[in-house]
Amino acid sequence: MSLLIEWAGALFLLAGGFLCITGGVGLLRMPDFFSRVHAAGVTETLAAPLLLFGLMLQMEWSLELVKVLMILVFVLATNPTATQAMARATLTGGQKPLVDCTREKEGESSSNS
Amino acid sequence: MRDLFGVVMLFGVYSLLTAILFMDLDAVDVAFTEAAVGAGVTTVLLLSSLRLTRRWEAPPRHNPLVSLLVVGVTGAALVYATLDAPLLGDPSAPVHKHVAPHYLQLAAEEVGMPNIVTAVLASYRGYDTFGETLVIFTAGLAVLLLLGFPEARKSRVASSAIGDQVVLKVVVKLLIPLILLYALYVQFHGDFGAGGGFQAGVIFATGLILYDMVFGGAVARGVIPASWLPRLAALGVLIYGGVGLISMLAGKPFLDYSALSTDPVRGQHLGVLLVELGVGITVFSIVLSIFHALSGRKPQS
Amino acid sequence: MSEIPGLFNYWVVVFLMMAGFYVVISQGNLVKKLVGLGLFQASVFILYITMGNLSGGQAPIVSQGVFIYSNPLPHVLILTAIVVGVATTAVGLALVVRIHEAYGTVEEDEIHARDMADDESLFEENRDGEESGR
Amino acid sequence: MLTAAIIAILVTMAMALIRAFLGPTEYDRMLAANSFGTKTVLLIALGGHAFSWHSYLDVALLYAMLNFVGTIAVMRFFQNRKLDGKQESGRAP
Repeated sequence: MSLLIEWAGALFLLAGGFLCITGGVGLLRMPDFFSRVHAAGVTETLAAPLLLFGLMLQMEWSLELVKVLMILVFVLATNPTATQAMARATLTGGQKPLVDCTREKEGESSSNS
Repeated sequence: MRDLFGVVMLFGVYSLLTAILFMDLDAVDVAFTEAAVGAGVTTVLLLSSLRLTRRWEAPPRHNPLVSLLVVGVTGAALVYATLDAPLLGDPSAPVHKHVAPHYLQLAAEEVGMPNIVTAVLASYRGYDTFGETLVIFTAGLAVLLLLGFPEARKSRVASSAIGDQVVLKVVVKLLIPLILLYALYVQFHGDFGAGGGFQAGVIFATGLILYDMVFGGAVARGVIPASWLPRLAALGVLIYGGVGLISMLAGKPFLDYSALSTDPVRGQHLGVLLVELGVGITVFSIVLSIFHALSGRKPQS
Repeated sequence: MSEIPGLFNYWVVVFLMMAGFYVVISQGNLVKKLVGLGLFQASVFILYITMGNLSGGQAPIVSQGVFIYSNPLPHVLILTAIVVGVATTAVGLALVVRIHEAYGTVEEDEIHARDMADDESLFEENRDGEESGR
Repeated sequence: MLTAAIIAILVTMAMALIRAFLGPTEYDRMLAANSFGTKTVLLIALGGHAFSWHSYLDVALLYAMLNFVGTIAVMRFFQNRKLDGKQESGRAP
């Protein structure tokens, strides 16, 4: 059982780290703001809970665990909100998403991240 | 960088890095303070004053060579001076020789709290901290005198809330009680873990600043009227000084808390709690009134 | 990181300090000068905290099984200094705002130029007054 | 595994820092700063566990709360600038 928990923790941490780097690359390499906000927002929203959950699996049962859970809840609540609000502020601030000739609504996909 | 907004953002990132460094150097309390101050308040204050002034910087007119030369010479002199300095983490450095071992050994028995930083802050170095609190109080008064007391300012920028962002409002509404609760935890848990009056005051003020920013100044002013804030700040200083005076009345030196109770350790504990409360109230009201003063002012074209 | 030997930490501090110093003396914008001052301040904080660090030490919160603690005294000084630093920065910002209201600019050169112009016009007025008085 | 995760976070922090530095628009800087803040929370949580810092979770929790405030402040700055601009142009004497 403990081996299983350890393996699961390691798996979560690895997946979180991978997503984290993906988000970073997206933040750095994407062409315009809205795709960047999409990359950063989506990956962070998943990466942070994965990493924190992996950390929780590695820790012993104590008060600290509850604190990590609270951090998890906070990150999960604030991060998507901040991303959404930023995307909206940018859209109202006059920036328009970079679109191809097919006029898709790409701003929408970032605002529900 | 000509854009001062970018400068402010990078300064915030710098503060985050500093806090991580402090964590690594075993200074939890300092990292905590840096976190409380650097993440929210500094950015908010810099941005509010940026709103009142100009965002873009004029291109430089001087040759930077002279200042570079001055900086280079000073830096070289300082590096030369460090060659005699003790190595990092050296236990025989003079810093660790004088009073610090005394604090480390005796704080737990004399003051009766595990967090030595709080013990030193509020009890052994009570005079210093009283002075620092007064400095903060004076700085807050200076800002208010420069920018006008809140009562004198009738008109205000109509509505400065963040438009109609429903998601944001709901999340912030859930978040603010938790921030305020956490501030209280930090305030009263300071003797056992990291925290204390300074941090708690800043966090509490940050929670109300968040409320002000999202729901607009008029609503936030309904919670704590701006005219109360200078009085609250004075009250905090009064609590601090009053504790000192009580110990004087009991025949002990100023700010010697062992006079507060029959048991000296319990007296110390009570004194530290009261003093931290005073510090917290002062810091909270000063930070909040500085924010009101800066954000309530109308920019001039 | 405490196993990195030597004076490395001081050099980092000196570099940061000089960066702040450079911003303060070479930039004309008053807000930027304040940010530079903040940079300088932070480098002093780092200097104090590194001085208080002990190799193999723990945070100065008494707990069981720990015998080496970092020096709490620099922590106390810096803890209060950070909050005081914010308060003093706020005073500086308030001054900058007032300067902007009075002069319409926050650039040092322009303020200086306006001061000089004001002085000269005052001087002219005085001289005119004296001449007409004779 | 903790080490791998910490290295991943550090790499991401470096990338966010580069973005904050380059950032063609102000919004990019805001996004990068926010992302950097989240990474700081994660780094303090994981690093604190790895190096057994004292009460690191308090600091991480505080950052998780306050990182948000900075972002809101920036957005209000944009909003206010727009509002002020309108008022000034409407009321200019």
